[in-house]
Amino acid sequence: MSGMFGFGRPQPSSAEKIAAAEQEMDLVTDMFNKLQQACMKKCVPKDYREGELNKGEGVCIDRCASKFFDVQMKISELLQAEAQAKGATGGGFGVGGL
Amino acid sequence: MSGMFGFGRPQPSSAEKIAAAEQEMDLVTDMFNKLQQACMKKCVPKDYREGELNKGEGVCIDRCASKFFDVQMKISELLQAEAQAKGATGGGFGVGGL
Amino acid sequence: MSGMFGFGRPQPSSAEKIAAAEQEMDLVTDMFNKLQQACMKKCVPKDYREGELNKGEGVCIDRCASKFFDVQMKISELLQAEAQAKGATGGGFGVGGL
Amino acid sequence: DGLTAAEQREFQSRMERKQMKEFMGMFSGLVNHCFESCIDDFTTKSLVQRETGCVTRCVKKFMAGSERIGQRFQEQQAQMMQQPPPGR
Amino acid sequence: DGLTAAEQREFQSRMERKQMKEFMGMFSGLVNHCFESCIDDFTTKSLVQRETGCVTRCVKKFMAGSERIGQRFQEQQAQMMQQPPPGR
Amino acid sequence: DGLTAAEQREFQSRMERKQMKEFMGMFSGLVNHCFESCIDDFTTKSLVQRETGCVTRCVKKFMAGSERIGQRFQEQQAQMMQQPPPGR
Repeated sequence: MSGMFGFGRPQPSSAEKIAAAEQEMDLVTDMFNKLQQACMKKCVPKDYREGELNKGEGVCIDRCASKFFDVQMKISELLQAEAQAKGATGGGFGVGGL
Repeated sequence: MSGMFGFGRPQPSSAEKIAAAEQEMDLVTDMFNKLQQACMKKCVPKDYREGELNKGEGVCIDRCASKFFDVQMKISELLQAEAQAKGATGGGFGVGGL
Repeated sequence: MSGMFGFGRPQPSSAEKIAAAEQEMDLVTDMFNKLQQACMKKCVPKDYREGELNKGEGVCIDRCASKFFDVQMKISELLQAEAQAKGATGGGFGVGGL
Repeated sequence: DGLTAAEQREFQSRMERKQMKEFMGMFSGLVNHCFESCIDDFTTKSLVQRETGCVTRCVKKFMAGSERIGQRFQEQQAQMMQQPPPGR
Repeated sequence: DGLTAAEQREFQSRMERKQMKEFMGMFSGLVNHCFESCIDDFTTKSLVQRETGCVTRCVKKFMAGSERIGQRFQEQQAQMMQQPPPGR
Repeated sequence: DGLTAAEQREFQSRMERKQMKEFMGMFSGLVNHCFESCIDDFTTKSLVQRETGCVTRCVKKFMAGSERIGQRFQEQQAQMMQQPPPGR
């Protein structure tokens, strides 16, 4: 990743900064898609007899999204705890503040 | 990669043309895979008691493909109509003539 | 990117070697994910009443993995045979020794 | 910050490609979902009226759901920005 | 048009990679599908005869279906080229 | 072999990105799977105790299964290295 000449980190190159930003965008997109799929599946019947979201479906989606975030957070904590238990050195992984 | 000297938009660079062509190929591939999966699921039973497509399955696949294209077209029109209703400026989005 | 001066095929460029190595890694990753998903689905009930893999689940996973590899191998052979029957010239395709 | 003009242009063009890719992914997911949900009659080659209606409602409902989920998603992202990550 | 020799070579090599990727995707999808459909007995470590037979037929049928769908797909793509997109 | 220092650096950085991507894929797959399996009650906005417990066990079991499958996978990869591919 760095250390052209083995000494120092020669700035995180802008190509690298771009790559990191892109990866984060990809994770957010992926999560959004998974959330949408999961909550449409849990809350909206597939027979499509009406085109509007009715009130019950809307409320269900709100709660579903909220629980999805909770699960994300919970799993992020579990993975961080496990990484620490394994004695992972350094700042540890775990997806940001997810 | 392009625009070495940073002044002006120096033609849509060939790298960009390549990227656009690749993206179109990706969409076509993706659609083909989705179509295949959907129509195998709708038309071919999963017990695989025979290795040939029988006549009924073949006819089903033809109709299934045809309806898949219709749905693609229909949804493309709906999205374009919605984009126009929202007053999207310019040529609008919507996947080509799909 | 390579072959700056466009004459001759100047060694399979290192960029190409990297790309090939990456593709192989991607296939291995993809296969691992598919295997995991398939065998978790076949061997582990989704109600999660306990957090440990019990003995039966462990044995099931071992056999499931073994059969997954067999299916991989079998399908690889079938595709190679078909490619040869079609008179595909050259070393043929088929995913390596899979 | 710290990007040359050429790099900025490259970055922007990649972001545009990414957005295009996301749009295409959404489109193909929508086609797939509404086809799966609405089409089950293979005695005809063209969509029958019932199917066309179902697809139309499916798209409408999908967009409405998508928008609503998008709002929740943004609220949550904003909230996360304010809180520092736990356990650091 | 307008590509230098080096760019053409780069383009070609990307297309080859993309084809390889598509082939790999097809392969892994096929393995997944036929495994899912044919394997359900985990009392043995190796495939039993019934399973091997099922996998063979699964691959054969998948290829036949794929070819047929490919034909319909090409016809439709060709047709789309002739018609200008609607509403322009 | 045959890579310049700059190319090696580029290669390594791509591998790191790929690993990060794989980790993220695993994370998002895990969230998706455990959410699907454990959450079915939308009368409340926050997780109830039963759901939290289920998610915890789901993650634990997934990791255990993943590790076990990883072992089988590595054994098989090692075995494949020794055998030359069939029919060459």
